[in-house]
Amino acid sequence: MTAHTTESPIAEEPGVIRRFGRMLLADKFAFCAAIFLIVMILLAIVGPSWFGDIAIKQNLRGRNLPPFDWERGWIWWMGADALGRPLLARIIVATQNTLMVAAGAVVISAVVGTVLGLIAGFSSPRVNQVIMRLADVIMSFPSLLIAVIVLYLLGSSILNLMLVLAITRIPVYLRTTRAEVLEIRERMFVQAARVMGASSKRILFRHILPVVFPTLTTLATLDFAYVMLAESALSFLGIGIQPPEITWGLMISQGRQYLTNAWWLSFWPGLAIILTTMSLNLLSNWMRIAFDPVQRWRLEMRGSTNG
Amino acid sequence: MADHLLEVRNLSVEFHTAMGTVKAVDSISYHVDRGETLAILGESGSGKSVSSSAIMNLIDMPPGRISSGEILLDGADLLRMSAEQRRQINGKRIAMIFQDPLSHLNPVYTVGWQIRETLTAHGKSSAEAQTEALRLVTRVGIPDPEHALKKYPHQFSGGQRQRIMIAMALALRPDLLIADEPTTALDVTVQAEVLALLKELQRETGMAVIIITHDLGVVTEIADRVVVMEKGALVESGTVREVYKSPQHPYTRKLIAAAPGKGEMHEPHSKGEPALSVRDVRKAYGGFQALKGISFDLMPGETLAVVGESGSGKSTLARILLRLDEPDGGSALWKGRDLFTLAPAELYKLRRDLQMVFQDPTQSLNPRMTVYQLISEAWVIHPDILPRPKWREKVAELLVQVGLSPDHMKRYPHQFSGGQRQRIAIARALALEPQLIVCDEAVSALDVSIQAQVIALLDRLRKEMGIAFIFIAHDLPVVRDFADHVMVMQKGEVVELGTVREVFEAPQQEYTRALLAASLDPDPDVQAALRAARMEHAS
Amino acid sequence: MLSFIRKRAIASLISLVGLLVLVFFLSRLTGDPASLFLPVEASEEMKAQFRELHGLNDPIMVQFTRYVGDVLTGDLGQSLRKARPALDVVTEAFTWTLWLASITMSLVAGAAIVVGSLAAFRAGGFFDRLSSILSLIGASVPDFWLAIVAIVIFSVQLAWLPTSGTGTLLHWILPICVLFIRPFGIIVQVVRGSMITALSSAYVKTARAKGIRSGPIIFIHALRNAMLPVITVIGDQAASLLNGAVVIETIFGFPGVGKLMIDSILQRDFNVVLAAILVTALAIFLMNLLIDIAYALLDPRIRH
Amino acid sequence: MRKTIMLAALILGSALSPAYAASGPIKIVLPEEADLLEPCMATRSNIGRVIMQNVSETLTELDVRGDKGLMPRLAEKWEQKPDGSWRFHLRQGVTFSDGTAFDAKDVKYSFDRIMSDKNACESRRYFGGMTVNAQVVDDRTIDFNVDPVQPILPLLLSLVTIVPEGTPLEFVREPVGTGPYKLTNWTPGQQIVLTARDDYWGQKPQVTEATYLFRADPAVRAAMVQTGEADISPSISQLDATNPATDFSYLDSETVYLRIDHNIEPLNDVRVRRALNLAIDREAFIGTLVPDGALLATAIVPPPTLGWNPDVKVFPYDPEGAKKLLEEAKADGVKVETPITIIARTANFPNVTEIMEAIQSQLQEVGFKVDLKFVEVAEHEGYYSKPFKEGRGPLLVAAMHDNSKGDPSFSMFFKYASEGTQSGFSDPKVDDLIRRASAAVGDERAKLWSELIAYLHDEVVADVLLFHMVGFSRVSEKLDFKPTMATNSMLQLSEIGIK
Repeated sequence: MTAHTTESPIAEEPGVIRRFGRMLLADKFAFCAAIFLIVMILLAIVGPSWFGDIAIKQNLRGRNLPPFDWERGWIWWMGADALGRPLLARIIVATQNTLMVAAGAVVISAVVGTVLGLIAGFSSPRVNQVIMRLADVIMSFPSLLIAVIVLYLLGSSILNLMLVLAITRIPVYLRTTRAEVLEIRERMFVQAARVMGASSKRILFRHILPVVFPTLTTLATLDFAYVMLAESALSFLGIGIQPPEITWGLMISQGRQYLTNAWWLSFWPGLAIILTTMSLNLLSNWMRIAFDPVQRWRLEMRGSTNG
Repeated sequence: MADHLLEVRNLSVEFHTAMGTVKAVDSISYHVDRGETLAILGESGSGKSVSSSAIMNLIDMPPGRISSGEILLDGADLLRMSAEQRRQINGKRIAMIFQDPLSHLNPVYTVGWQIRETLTAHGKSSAEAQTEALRLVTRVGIPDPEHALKKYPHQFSGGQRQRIMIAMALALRPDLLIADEPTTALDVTVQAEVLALLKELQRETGMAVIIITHDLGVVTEIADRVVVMEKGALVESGTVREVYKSPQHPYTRKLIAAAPGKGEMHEPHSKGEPALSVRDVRKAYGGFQALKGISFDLMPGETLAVVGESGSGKSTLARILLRLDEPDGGSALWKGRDLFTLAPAELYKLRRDLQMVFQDPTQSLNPRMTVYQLISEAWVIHPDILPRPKWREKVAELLVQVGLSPDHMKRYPHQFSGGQRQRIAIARALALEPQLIVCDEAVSALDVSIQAQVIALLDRLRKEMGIAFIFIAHDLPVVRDFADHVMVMQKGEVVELGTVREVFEAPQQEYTRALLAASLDPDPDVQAALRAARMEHAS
Repeated sequence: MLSFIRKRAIASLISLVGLLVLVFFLSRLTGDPASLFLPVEASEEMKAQFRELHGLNDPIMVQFTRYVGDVLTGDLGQSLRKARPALDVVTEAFTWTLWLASITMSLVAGAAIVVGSLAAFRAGGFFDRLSSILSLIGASVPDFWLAIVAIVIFSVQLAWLPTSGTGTLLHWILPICVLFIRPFGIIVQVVRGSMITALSSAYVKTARAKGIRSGPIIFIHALRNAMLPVITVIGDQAASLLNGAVVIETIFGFPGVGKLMIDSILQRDFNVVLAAILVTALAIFLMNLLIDIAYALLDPRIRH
Repeated sequence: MRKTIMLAALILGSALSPAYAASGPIKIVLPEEADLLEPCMATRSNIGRVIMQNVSETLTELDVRGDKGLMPRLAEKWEQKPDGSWRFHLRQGVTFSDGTAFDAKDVKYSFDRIMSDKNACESRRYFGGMTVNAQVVDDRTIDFNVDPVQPILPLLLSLVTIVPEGTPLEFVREPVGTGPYKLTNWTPGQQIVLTARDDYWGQKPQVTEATYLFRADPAVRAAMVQTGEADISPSISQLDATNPATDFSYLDSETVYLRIDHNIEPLNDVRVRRALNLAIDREAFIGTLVPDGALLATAIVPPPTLGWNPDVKVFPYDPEGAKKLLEEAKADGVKVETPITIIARTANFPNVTEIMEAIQSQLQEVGFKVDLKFVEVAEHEGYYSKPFKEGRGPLLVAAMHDNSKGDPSFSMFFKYASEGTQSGFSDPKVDDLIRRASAAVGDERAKLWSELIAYLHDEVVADVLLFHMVGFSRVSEKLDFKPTMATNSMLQLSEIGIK
């Protein structure tokens, strides 16, 4: 038996990308969600450069233009805002900031919270205590005060806003991770790894983290929506992202006052948030199955019968 | 045929899974009469519990579907009744007890409440229910019954919980009791007691009993007739004696042959230095003394069986020897070095010599790693054993060694059966080329036929590679064909330590004798003798 | 139990002290309350005098020692802007928040448990899908948007309910309804998940074998077992309500602690901010204690 | 200009009192609750709207509905003595709501109280740089010696509320005054109730009781009047002002402008400042982002103010001219490409974000590099007032200034004098004009202010003046009330009629 012969069956198996692609096709909802999110990400990348100019081109005489006016160019189909700028273009341009702030905040809080949670769950009671008290402090620290402090001391910027939103969400990940670690560290396969002489680091990152990971992904997708809304509420209170930067949350907040006479100003960005949130949820449900070897067959089976 | 209490005719049950429709039972028929005990014998996956679930209306539909057949209770077809009619039969005319009473009793209500609920759900007043519950609990032999009714399931021992389950099931004097693996998780001595209780109650009430089990010993102990199931089909039926003495179907023959405790016993003769020398190991959890000074020696290449019931401290001993727990005192010299005082770096090197195989391979294999990753992890942790390019080859070799195929290495643990998983766990232990493997109940969760295969595998490894084993079990027959020495433990102490022949043929201690007597033998004649010994013991 | 409470109290006290110290120093880095209290035209002398009056001219450590001393004697200081004790201001507002939070949470918990349980009982069914889509949408709608739409529809167009304020019981309906939606969406999902686990557990099988009806199986056998994770989430959600529902309070003119907090933060009324944090943190601590007691009541295994 | 005339007509019309009047309680919904109801803080709008002239009265009162100028209130008449000091003759038979009688000692006490160091009374700021000495002559006569001589002292005294002698020097929460109403209920966070006094010295108002409610959201405030939950909402959003029967616009004395920091290149160049002004299409805002009725500003004070200069013309919208000026400046080595930052305050006035975004884009049109930064109130204050931060870049601070007091002196010193806290430059001629105008009286005073306004606008190009804003109020149809320029800071219940 040589290395060569044992390698050969691997080549026959479809590549990871194709396998996941097939699994994605198996779940129609998740597939649509993925398409939607990919479009959103593409818009986030190219949006500001393609539509950046038209999105800030003001026309005070064409204010609050209603949507569904097919006579005009497609960019006007969603109507125009209070400065006569096409809403469609603005939503596209805002995608970048919105997704960046939300993703940034979620990633920062998830990474920091998870690492702290892993440490808290796996180290001495004293360290655990310190970290948990820290979580308590952050938890009861009024998030608006954090916002005011950070934005006052560091200035208002996308990055700092990300930071503010991230800080407030750290305890969520921290507590979840810690609780899971406390449970998982007692599982047999962790004991088995210890018997083999695995280091704490290896046990944490190779054995415990992958098991916690699905829970964290679910949490993160839910948080994504939460962060977008929190960002919107900060704008409402006047300490969030500020024009001329735009996000969907800010657009809703700005459109609020036109609710009775130009509903579309806040409706479209609201719809964008809802669709993104729902797509993320659907995709995270799919991911939970697709990344779990025990569950994966559900998708692979469906995929093969379809294909 | 209407005079049978219960008759199952041509019952087929399917389950819709994403893999297509699976026939869980395929056109099976059996019957049971009043006062009679029918055993349904089968291994995991045989579909032995499905028909009883169908009787109790416990199959979730979908995904399940009863595709054909009828279930006649006194001639009336249960499958044609309304849900409400069936609800009124459940508990009242047909009752059921389960394996693992801890999870089958609602943890948040008192046992008294749960027994009373059975009564009140079928129309008894709560005052009646209260006196009846007290009577039942007294009957099944729970000490201090008044007080016991106010306690919660977790406050009882395993045997007591199963007695409570029985009390609850028999509350309304059902015509039929279905017992699904009622003694599987129990200690052998407790198992014998619970089976005896069931028999007594059956005599008292004249009810019919269907007992579902994988254990031929249980069948022999309690049943009048037996049906054997394999892969959803009923392959053999007859009286217990008929089936044991002249099995017709090859599967039945295989099952009977796999029963442990029939081969040659080992005759250890190794002299010289012990590989492992354990002295006076002590461990306490809070006020509870788990180990009260354990000492033994283990020669290289030999197998020491550690046998004891739950709470005997046998698993604690295993954990401490592998430093998963820290001992309170004592020493364990491995090749002259005390395992208990090693610094982490030295311990890390020594891990290669000492490996462990756990009870439940489903738990001990990380579900998110492939077989290749699981086995090669040993070399990630100890990189000096094997250079990376050779890993694939070596994993394949190990898989072959434990009786699996090299192309299994890309799969995940859940894609294997229980026995195969335990083989993977053994292969993983072998990857470090250890000199001692501690097996903590490594075969207890496996079907009998698989048990025999795994033990044979371990025995072969011992012979071929000279690995020493500490083999922990709660049951004596399992270790008989495999061990060189046997150490019997009870409540954290060594009760008896001797060669396998000494312990089995001339047990010195009362406890050892009780354990031997409590184990159930599939042979009706042997079993009758054992039962006599038990009676004698009890009196 | 008592030693448990003591342990929890000490842990919370440590967190609380840490929190207050942090807030004390950080908030003083964010600007001068004098220039906010006085008009922009006020002279430097007036500002200095305002600071002098409130001891803001002293070195920060002196201010801190003084504050600690005052707090230890039970004095949380005066509001810089309202010329009355900060604690009075806060307790007044907090009473409203407490009512709003407890009424809302009771309704949310009750409704979420029923809806979540029913969704779990027929998991994958129409009701299940409908409830999860609706709760997802509900959780993705900004609350200020919802609040204004609700006022426009129910108060202005239909004239069923008052727009805002606190006079009668009717005034509570809109704020509670708007506040209801997000925690409801979250808790329904948790109830559903937890109930699915509970309903597939072994003791439910036993209950079915005993011939117990579906109603008691869901709401007596399964629900009590499913409540532990639910209670944790209810606690988290209640805690965030106790911190005040800024947006709702702002729109509905509801005099709660959230609006007080944001106003005090923006106006740098430090004593009120600190007092508000103290009061809400204490309330949250007490609530967590209640939750722990609820755990013990629900699950005897925790009790023993 | 025509708008001004129409406005004046409106004001005149409303001054006619109705022939027959009912009486009863009303409800008023305001955007923001008062932190405290301290009389000496009544010049702050959220306090003044509740208590000014309702609970606490002043010696004099500025006529904001007609053109009667300064009218007597607690003082019946006053005159300037030859030495420049002022003598006030007080009304008799006036009692405070606590029953004590009003006399000259109360006036002196009130004045001394705002000067006390035991409190931070806001009205003190109007007496900055003066030494005022109040001397009680007799019970109904009081003299004020002011150094330097203060020609507008009677106007300043329209800002000093009178409290009874013995009122604590520290801030009080329950004001006692001589006004037609007294405070009868204050439930913080919910409502303030004023009830008409039976023993008021003057004419009995029609409103017997006023309940003040507080709602932050303008749409909610408008809805409350519509649903009958409130009778008056003095400030609603332009967007909600859709019903001509109940919704009125009024010039509200707020002036929006961009304060230019002349100290930093390229804003130190007058051509650049002029270019800024020419680049903005002010007309385009009116009727779009800024409500119809708003006026284009040529001074920091609104037209009815003394010395407002009708000859100063609004900068035309001339992007080409702006570009040319920029090129000239650039040719002279001015770094016109340095990014300029507009600092604006969130929610400072309606549509502030849209207006600032539009201005940013118009400035960019002509070649400026402009960043826009929105900050919250505390940070804004840091940019707006001195001391300015070291190392700052070129800044335009968007701000709103309120002067409904009829005299530019309340604005000019702070905004334009070298020592003014919000002044972005230093010009000796401006300083001189302010000093002389402040000391002058009558036509001379008006002429000097006019000169200053023209100089600031045309020569210095001190700032980018934008609009005199209009506010919108919604008044229930059962009430007879027209808001005035002063409504932002004062809402006299006695002026409200019930139909």
